Amino acid sequence: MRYLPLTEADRREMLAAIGAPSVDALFGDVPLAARLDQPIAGLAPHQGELQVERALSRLAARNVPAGSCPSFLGAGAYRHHVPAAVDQLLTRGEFLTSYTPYQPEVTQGTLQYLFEFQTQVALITGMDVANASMYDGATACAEAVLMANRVTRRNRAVLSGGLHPHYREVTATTTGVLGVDLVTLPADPKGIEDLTAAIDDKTSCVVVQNPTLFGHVADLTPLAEACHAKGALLVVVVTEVVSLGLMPSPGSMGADIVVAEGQSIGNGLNFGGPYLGLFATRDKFVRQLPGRLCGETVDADGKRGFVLTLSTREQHIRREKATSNICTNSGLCALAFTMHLSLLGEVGFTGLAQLNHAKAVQLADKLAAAGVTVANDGFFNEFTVKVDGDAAALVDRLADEPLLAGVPVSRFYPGQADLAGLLLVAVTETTTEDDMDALVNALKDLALGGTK
Amino acid sequence: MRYLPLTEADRREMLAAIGAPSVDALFGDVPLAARLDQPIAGLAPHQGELQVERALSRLAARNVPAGSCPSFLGAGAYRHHVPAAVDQLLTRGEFLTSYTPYQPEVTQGTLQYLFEFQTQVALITGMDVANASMYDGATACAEAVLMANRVTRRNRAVLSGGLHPHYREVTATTTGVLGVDLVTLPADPKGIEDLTAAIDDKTSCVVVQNPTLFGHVADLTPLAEACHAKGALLVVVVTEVVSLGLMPSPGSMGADIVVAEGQSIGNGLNFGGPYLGLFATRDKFVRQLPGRLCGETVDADGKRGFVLTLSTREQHIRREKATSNICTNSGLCALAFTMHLSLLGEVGFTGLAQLNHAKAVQLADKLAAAGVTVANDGFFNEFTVKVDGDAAALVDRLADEPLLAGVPVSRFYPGQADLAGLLLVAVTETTTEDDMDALVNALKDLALGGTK
Amino acid sequence: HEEPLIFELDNPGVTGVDLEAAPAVTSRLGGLKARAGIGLPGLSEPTVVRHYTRLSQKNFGIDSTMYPLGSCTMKHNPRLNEKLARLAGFSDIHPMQPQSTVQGALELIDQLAHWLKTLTGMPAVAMSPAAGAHGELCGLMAIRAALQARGETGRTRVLVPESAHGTNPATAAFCGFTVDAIPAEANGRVSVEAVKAKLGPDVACIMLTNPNTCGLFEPQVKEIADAVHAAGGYFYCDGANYNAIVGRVRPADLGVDAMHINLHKTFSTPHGGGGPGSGPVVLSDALAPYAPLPYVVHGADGLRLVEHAADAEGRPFGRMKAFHGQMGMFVRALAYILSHGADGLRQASSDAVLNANYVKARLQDVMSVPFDGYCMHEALFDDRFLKDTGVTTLDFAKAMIDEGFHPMTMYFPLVVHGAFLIEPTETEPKATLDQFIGAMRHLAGKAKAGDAAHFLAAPRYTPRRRLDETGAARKPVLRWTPPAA
Amino acid sequence: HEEPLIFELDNPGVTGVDLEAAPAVTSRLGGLKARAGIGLPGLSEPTVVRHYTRLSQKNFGIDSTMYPLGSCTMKHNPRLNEKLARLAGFSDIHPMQPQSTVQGALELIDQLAHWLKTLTGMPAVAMSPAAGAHGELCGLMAIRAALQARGETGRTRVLVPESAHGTNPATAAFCGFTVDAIPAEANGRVSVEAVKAKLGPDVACIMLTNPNTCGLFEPQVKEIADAVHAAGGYFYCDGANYNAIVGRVRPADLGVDAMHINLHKTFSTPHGGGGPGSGPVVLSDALAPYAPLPYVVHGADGLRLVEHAADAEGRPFGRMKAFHGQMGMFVRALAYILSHGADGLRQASSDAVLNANYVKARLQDVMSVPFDGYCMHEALFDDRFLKDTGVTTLDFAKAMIDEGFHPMTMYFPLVVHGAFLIEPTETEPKATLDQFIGAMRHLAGKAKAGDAAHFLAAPRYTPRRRLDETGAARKPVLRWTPPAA
Repeated sequence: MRYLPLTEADRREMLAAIGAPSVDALFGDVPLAARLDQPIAGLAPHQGELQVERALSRLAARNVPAGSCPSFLGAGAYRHHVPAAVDQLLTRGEFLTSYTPYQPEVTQGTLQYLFEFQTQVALITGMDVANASMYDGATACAEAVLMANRVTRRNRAVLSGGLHPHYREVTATTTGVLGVDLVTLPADPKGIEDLTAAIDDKTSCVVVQNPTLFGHVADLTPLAEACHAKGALLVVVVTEVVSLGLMPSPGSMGADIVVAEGQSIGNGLNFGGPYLGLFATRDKFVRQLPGRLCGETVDADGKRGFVLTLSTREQHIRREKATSNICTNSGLCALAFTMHLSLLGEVGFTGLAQLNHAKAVQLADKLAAAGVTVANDGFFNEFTVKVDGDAAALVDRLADEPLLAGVPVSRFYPGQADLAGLLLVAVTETTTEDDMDALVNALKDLALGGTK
Repeated sequence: MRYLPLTEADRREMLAAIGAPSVDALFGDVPLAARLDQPIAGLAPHQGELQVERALSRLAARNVPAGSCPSFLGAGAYRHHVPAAVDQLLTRGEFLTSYTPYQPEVTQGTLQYLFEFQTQVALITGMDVANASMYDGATACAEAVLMANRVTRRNRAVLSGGLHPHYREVTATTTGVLGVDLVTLPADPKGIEDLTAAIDDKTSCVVVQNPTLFGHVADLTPLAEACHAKGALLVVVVTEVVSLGLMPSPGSMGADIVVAEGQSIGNGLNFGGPYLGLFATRDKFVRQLPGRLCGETVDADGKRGFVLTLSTREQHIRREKATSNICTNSGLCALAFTMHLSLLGEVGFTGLAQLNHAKAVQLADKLAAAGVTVANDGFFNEFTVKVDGDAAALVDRLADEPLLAGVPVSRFYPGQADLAGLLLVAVTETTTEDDMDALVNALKDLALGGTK
Repeated sequence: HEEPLIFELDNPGVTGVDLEAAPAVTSRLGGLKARAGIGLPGLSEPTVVRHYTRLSQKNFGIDSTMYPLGSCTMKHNPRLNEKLARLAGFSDIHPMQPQSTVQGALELIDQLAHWLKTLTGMPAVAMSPAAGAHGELCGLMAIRAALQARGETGRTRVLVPESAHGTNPATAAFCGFTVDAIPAEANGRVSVEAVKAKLGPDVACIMLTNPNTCGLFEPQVKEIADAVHAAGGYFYCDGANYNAIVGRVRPADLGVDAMHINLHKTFSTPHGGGGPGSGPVVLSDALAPYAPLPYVVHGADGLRLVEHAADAEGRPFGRMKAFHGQMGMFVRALAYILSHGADGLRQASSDAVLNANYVKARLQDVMSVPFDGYCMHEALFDDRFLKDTGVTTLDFAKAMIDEGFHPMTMYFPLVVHGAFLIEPTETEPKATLDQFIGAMRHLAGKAKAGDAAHFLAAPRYTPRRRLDETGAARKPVLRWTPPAA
Repeated sequence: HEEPLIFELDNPGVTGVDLEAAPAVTSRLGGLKARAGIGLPGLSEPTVVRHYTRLSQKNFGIDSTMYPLGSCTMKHNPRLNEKLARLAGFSDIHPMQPQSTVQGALELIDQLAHWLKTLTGMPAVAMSPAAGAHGELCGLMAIRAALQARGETGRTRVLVPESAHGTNPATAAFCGFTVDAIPAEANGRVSVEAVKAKLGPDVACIMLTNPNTCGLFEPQVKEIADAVHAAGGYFYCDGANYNAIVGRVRPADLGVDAMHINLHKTFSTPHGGGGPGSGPVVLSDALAPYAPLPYVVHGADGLRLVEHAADAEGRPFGRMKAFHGQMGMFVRALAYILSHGADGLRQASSDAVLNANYVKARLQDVMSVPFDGYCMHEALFDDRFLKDTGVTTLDFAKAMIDEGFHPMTMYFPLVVHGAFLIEPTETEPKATLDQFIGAMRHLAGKAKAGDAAHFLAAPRYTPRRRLDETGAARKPVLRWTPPAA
């Protein structure tokens, strides 16, 4: 067994040193009735790499990788090109097999990249500070509502109808047990909802996504002003973090808390996980932040160094009074993010955003030229297309080609007839003109009433 | 341009420090007529990772990977399973981007693995010492003949008809320019040649491969004795190094020099390169060895350490009197080899050899049962199959399925009618029973006179 | 040598990524003005590669040395698993792809779920929680949902032993419960009497870690489970230490209602400097109906994801995470399970326990052992052996670094003074344990011999010596800012 | 911390590889007895991973620091290229597969050949040589074959400048020629007069490195080529320094007949601790017919490998290597060429030359420069500035290690005393050059200030201090042997 370095001779020698008659004796505290003596039912004995690789490769082969065909899937997860250096550096054992940096003298590598990561997140969101990551954008969103409640000592949160429904559900699940009053606006496919009307004196925060699920983009400044006028916080959700390279930062528009899904930078699709929740806020709220924080300090020789800090907010010190129960976070995903963003730099990050947007405009123009209705006026790299009939059925049919045409809105809102014809279509730098033409042709046939 | 860190501002500042008006001025020694001012014809400007990856992936997709279908190709290159740890460790920058360890204080990592590698090669070949690698088995073979000439001060080498024809050709090319008298025996598909008869008092060495190109295995002891009786050396060539886990070592049978292709351990097929020449010999010949050697020593504090040694044999010191002109060798392939062999260990290496042999026997039995003629009595993991008609045409036809049925002998010996029906078939631990059945079925049809 | 921050390496205009030229189009940002001047530094690929290579060299990992962090289970991370997680068929599939195009992924989730259920003897498992603490939250939400379904909304108290991980009380509070601590017995265990004394009609559940954080198997676990059940409560088991008993004990046989499994601990997905983890929660029949969305079911056309409550058979309490869970960790965990197989999983637990007992046996004469008897996968010591030496557990830990080892977990569990919690794991060879034992004995001897100075000056050979954590918290500097001009 | 040899980590019976059970068959080893007792050590995967991780930590690489080894061209190795070389379509194809199944591989070779020919202006290229020295051998064999075809077997003398790499004379001898050295001029160049003085009817060729090993472009290269040609000889150009002029000068325009290209230097395939390299040789019309087997041609059914002389159009001189060349390096080199593109290749050469001149300019006042004027991609210094300091070039090199840099190439070329040959390459940023320059100035100052002790004690912070190379050679220990019982 390749992972187990002890021999039978070692085991005998060690048992002798322990003074135990057998390994079974070491398990003497286990109630007799609970001792498992037969092997695990149905599980084969240990297997070699070749056999395990074959078994898992067979499963992998039964999926259609998004990169193997034209793909327009987005809705909170985006297929971007990650430079090869990222994964090769990420898998260095000193990063991969290290733990949470509780012993800072031997984890300055991890701590320094977390400090750099926090700074990058603060810069792109336009905020003062960021934490060292959350599980994903949706859990970060839920934590943001809880934090807004702590800050404002209020208990009512307003969720936009442009918010990703999974984020809404996770927020509802997480805050529901604490009795938070959630005001959830209906789906807003046209990007016309009026959130200001929903703010009252009990409102702790308004949660708004930009671009929205449907791809609409907005200047959030008036909303921020409306929030602040009532003593509420503005929580801005970003599910496509690349948009921050082109759109005005949430901070510049008045956001108090920004949460985002960081997967787009450095991280693959991975069928939904592991992903990377970003969480940024204003300096004045820092002691209400959930999750780990890395801070700068000096060592015994006066040299700059980094440590985990403000841990009195955290569960391992504060126990039931912690700001969150989060412990393990998304460290390695944060490393991938910060490495990719370091490679991009100012020129690359803004260029990537421009390229994504320009390609999306190109596709929207092609669709419009083909007679397909694009519902959006403004958008970043994703927009809503209206098709005749059932978008989900269309997507399923095109999947056989294979062509991954986008995410039907009905997958989030089943049974809502007014949304059944809506398709979310995302474009990234990986989308080619051939890909676009394939989609345009598929949708044009429909728009013109043709059949395939 | 992602690999170039200078900005235009940097360049201006640096030119100012140099006192040069322009970069062009630095190239002032280039004759005017030879200065290239137009861009390189037909070459596009710099491209991103995504674009380059697409271009090369398109080329890759036009090949049939051996692992994607049943494959029985051998004849000097073998598809074995390389544990995943090998490549992940190999790509650590401290290994990958290091140079020849000329500064031993900062390359003890490279030097220690070379020392371990040399020991492993000596152990598996049954020899006293080994060098730090050659380009591949064929060039090592040529170097062995030259070394035997230096040792014996003779100039006549006898090459077995079981020797891989490419090794014979490389040896002929390399030694031909030096006027070495090569006695080359005809192809020996039955493994019955008598080499002893070819040895005379002028013979520096006999070069014999075990197993032979045709898969035959032999006890080389009598041949070694015959060589030594005439003052000649026995050079043993091993193209499938896994065989050394099961077959008696060349050293134990009296070899004076052992050269081998090390690709099977740790290294992929790579369409023929880079590969790894192994070179081992007796202690007494060590100062005649070609190539780099790593040796043990102590540092200023008396601690054990490693250095490149006996470099007075080498070109950078000895210039035209060097034992070889080799400089860059196969360091990284040697690292892959030594890592894989460390993972295997005694149990794994002998077990791997047994598994290869047992599977080959299984296929031979299946073929025989199906009425297909296997030419070999004894073999390791490769043997010769006789088919009716043209083996090359058969292989080409089966390639369309795809099934890579083996290497037709005619690819090495075109135009020899007596060899046209011979097919070399290799089996490794990666061969499944389904693979075997596919080959048996394909050949059975032929053996029974059927058509497909 | 010093490595600057990426911001200090900035060379404006340089980039490590080349992009194709954007097509010429008219921007459609809905009237928003394009952003400029974010402040990200410009670095070429060579500079980036060197930066992170150098940073990594300032870290210890399992790959570089023994890392006996108790409760964290720093065992070897098999490299095959990294390779398999990167197969395009797993890493390059979108969570919202049509389900017909991800049947292999759904089957992988289903297979892993099957083995988690089989190993624990439990009938159901919720796969989506992202880490251990997230799994705890999932378990407590399922309990809360079950209580609500029973109409027992008055059950708001959760019993948590003093020795528990901090996540337990934090999770209970995060889930709206009040926390009631159960004191530890003198022998490091939780007694059924102590539990019974706390039970009542307002108790929702007990959160019990087993093996517990002292590295001991709770001998009365079944009696405790029965008592809690009899009182109408549920038994949430913190599965952080499940790795000690895989293949030897099925939690179902101990009366567990819910238990999270840290895939990153038990099945060795890499810890990655603090995550990502994965914390599936196995559930009893009583809790299974409340498992969160989404989950995989066998349908007529193959496997299917249930994504909406309306499609669910049970009464899912909600959704934990944007998508379906930590797929990348699932691949690794399944590869681990198949690689070890039935014999290997049991052997791994056995060797983990053997290694810990060996360390304990070889150190107990020079260090102080708070609790007698065999331990499970962790050996716990306290700081009595350092009494009057002027050396603290922290000092001792820093001196271990100079011996080439990562320190053990210190000052946890809270129930012993100055705890040393040492978890060698099954992947350390005896030779390494012997070196470690030698170093620990050497240090214990040094401390007792009065050489406190040796400890106070440690660590000496690290990129940084001891860091001022108090100063860091007093005036937090949480990001780089450009130096004033 | 010390890392034992794998043999010292042996735990007999342990293995890091699990294999399926072998089918039960009767062995057919032709009467040979199965081997036993090889003596390989047994290590688990965790132990192996840690061993090589720790060994790697004892190395410097480009990834860890500036590595200005003159003539070796230690530039950044792009990571994309590593990824692409591992695509199954390149890494998992067998050299003897039917050619219909490897058309993409043949096209890759053909494309790379096209760019090598285009960049150099040469009509042909032999792709199979495995490294620079192997390429030299290929070139000289082609020359030998051409001479034989001309019936001029009496041309046995090869002219090699004193400043040449050691491989040049070694190769010439290895190819059966005698070597005749051309002295260097005082300005570090080879003069056409010196060459003419050596020419004669027995001269087969000149082997000239350009840019030469002093880092200088040979201004009379064309005149030398013409003179050699006029005398009936060929011009072999050692292309080790071709990286200085890619996109700026085509060797064909200098009269070159054959030149190897170190793909690992010019196109940055990784040096890997000493290889593998790849050394394709571009050939003039005069030599093209003699290119070795195998090679790719365009046929009716696509691309085709010519593997036998009988199928060849020309008169191939033989075969250099078992198969078709270093495919893995070809993939990386083509990726490098396409990534850089026409603008990037020229910019890379320009920046390499600029960086070297910057280093030279900033150090020339404190070190001693043997040859005036601009250099190409390498800055050469001699040890006159160390006169009477008690510090040698070697001592200085070791002190550079303590400053965090890999030393430059020392004592080469042989034509200057105590040479420092510094090649920064184009992938070092100015900030790093400035640090390097600062460190060199600091050391030069220290040496001149009389602090020889600082140098003699260097390096101080490495895993090993200076090693006894003389002792190693006097009584060679080239392998581990078990300690006597």
